[in-house]
Parts: sequence; structure tokens; C-alpha cells
Amino acid sequence: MTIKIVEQDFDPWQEIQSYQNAANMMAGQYGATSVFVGTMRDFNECDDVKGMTLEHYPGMTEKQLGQILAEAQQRWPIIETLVMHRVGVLYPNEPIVLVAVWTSHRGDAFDACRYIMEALKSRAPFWKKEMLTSDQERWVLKNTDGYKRANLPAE
Amino acid sequence: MTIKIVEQDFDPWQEIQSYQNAANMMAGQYGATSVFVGTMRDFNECDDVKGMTLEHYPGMTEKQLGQILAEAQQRWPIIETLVMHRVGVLYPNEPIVLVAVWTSHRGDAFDACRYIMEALKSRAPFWKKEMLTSDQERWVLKNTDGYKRANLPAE
Amino acid sequence: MSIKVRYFASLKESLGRKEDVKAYTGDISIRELWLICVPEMPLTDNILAAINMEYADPDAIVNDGDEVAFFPPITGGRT
Amino acid sequence: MSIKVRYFASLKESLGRKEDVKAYTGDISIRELWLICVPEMPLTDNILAAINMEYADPDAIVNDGDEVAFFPPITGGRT
Repeated sequence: MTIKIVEQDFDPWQEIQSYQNAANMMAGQYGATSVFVGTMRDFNECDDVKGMTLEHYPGMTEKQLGQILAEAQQRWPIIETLVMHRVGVLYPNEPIVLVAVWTSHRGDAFDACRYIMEALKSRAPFWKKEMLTSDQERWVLKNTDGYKRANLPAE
Repeated sequence: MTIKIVEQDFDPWQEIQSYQNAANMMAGQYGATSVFVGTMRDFNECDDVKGMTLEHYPGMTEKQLGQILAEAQQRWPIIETLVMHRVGVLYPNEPIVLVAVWTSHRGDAFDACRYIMEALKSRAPFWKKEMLTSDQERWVLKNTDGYKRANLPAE
Repeated sequence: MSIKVRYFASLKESLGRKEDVKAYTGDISIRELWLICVPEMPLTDNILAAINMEYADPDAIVNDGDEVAFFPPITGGRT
Repeated sequence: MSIKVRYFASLKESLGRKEDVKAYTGDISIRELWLICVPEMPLTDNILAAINMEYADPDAIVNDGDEVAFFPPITGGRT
């Protein structure tokens, strides 16, 4: 179970590959991996966004994410979990968040990955400030519900 | 939208990375990626498994998978999808199946990825034959329901 | 013309062959085609059928030139 | 001793500072602490609070040595 808060751009697929190849993964034991990657888009609420600053509350972030992963491990038979989240200045097409869950069976992997992602969005103290192509800056006001289908152009 | 049936071992994370870097992905447009990878374990129904042969029905496999992806694209606003499935002789820890879905919003990515995976298991003509460490061979008789929580050691 | 009948996986192994080709002698159902090709074994629920790579019921009609397949329940994907 | 009060994101920008340190003068609630630190602004539902990095209600009691934080709704993850 690993939580990484990173200040530099990262390649989520390479991170998963490295993590999976690490010794603690128990090769041959896991049968299912569910991954979610959230990536910065270059538009939001109809305005062009050229960059974003992600602020967080160091310490509380790790504490809340640790609790979320512990809850997930109680609810599902999880073999391993990797959670990464960017902070600092981001540009379009850069990954923001990565959640990867390794289990024996696919239902558990899907359910646990989604649970962690939704819990992260509702409890982990991150704040996004967007920089528009007009050079205006604005704070993103709230998150959406990931279980509802998104019909709006808004985030 | 890409379907690949492959006879050689593949690295799912590298495949996703390459696919995502390809020009048709519309950088900056997608915000969410949901991935499922199914990997061969070295045990099943309490016996040690040292290898597996995956047979398929060439032509029907691609046809059924194509229909599944078309259905998913009708139900969710999908930007891109990659589905890969191994055939031939596999060994423990090798990936069997990869489903990756790129969308704007995370709910759509999760839902579509899971839909494709469940539909694949119920409709794509693949058959597994396990080779046990005792050198016995046996056909796997049926698939499990991925929406039910798995409590049994069986697949 | 003719109808091509293909067998897969454990069914192919049980039968000891991977296909039959039957001369077309008028429209017949999947169930009837099975009787002609595999008279020694009943067509149970555990055997699936496809016509031209689409799943088909035992009562579906096979036409001249069709490719029919019989196979056991599928077991793709993982866990 | 004392209570450390931290502000984040847009709230930090509005206030023009990232923290206050208040001398401890007995147990007080989150709501009372806010009144002391930010008398110019009401503690609305749009401002969340944490005590020692755990979410806390406005009525929760702050103890000596605690770290309290106030911040706007969180917006991590993506889409």
C-alpha cells in the first residue's frame, strides 16, 4: 500500500509497471488490476485552460488517503494499492491522480478502485486553481459526483 | 477503438502508454482513463497451475468484441478504447486481457470499462485449458460473475 | 453448395476433429445439423452454437454457405 | 501553550495570510476559534475545518496544542 504526493510530472503507466515489478507484489497471486488515471484537460466550463496549480495540505493529505486505503482493505480482499497525486503547477495532458488496485478477482478490483477514487475526491485536501488562456486565474469551486453520468461540459 | 488478439506475452502498461501517445488520442481532450488488466495466477480451484492454453475462434472473437465496443460507445461518450486479449500458451503472471477506456469524465470511464470487461467474458469466444503442476490438463468449465463479490477460492 | 461446421475447445477434443463440411440439402435448424454431424452425443445446454460468428439458438435456421460453430461455454478474460 | 490555525487555497488568498497562532485560554469550539481569528467573515458551510488533520464540525472542541485548519471545499482528483 503506497501513497505518493509528487511535484513533478509522472508517467502513470510506467509507475504502475515499476510498482508491479517490485518484490512485494507477490507474482502469480493477483489476477485482477483496476486502474484509474485522471488527466488534466485543456478546457473546463467552456474556457480554455492553459495550466493549473494544485495546492494541498501536507500531512492531512497522507493521513486521509491512508484512512481511505485502510477502509478499502477492510471492505475488499486487496493485495496491493498504489495512489499517486500531483501537486504544484500542471499543464494539459499531465496526469493528476492515479489509483491502482491489485486483487484476486475482478469485481473486487473494480469496486475498490472506484471507492478509493470517490473517497479521495470527497476527503483528500487538494485544491485546484486554473490558469486560463486569457491569463485570468480562478479557483475550481467544487467536485462532481463520479457515480452520476456527466451531461454537462463542467467538470 | 482498437482490438488486438496477441499470441505473445505483452506488457499492458507499455501498450497503454504507446496507444495513448498515438496521434489519434486527442491530447488534452480526455480527462479520465479506466483500465482493467486480468493476469494469470499460479493457482485456481486449489490446484497449482503452471501454464494455460487459450484457444479462440478467430473472426468471431473480433466480431463479438467489435459489437461490444460499439454498444459501449453508444451508451457512454467514449473517446478511445483499447482491448487486448492473449491466445496461445501462457504462464503465471502473464496478462490475459486488457481493457482501457478514455473519456472526459470518470464515471463514464469506470462504467464503460466494466461493461466491456463483463460483456467480453460472457460473449467473446475464448476457452482456457489449464496445465497443472502435476502435468494434468483440464478445461476451465465456466466463468464467474464479476459483479458479485468473490468469496470462493475458485475462479 | 455446403455448410461448414466447426468445433472448438473441449468439444473439438471429444470429437477428435475440428470441422465437418455438409452438403446443403435445404434449410435445417442448428439442432438438426447437430444430429447429422454428431449423432452420438445430445445437444445439451452446455454446448453453444453460432451461425456466421453470431450466437444462435438451436431452432435457428442454417442457410446454404453458412459457417456454423459448436463450442462449450466460453472462459475468456480473467477471474 | 497555543493553537495553530492554518488557512488554505482561496481562503488563504482572501485573508492574505496562511496561519495564525493563538494563545490557549481554555477549550473553545471551532466556531469560537474562527470568530477570534477571522472576525470579519462569517463561518459559512462553504468553509471546512480540520483538527489535527481530521475533519471537524463547527461545534468540535479545540484543545491546547491542536493544529486547526480552515479551507474551502476540496477539488482534488480529476473529472
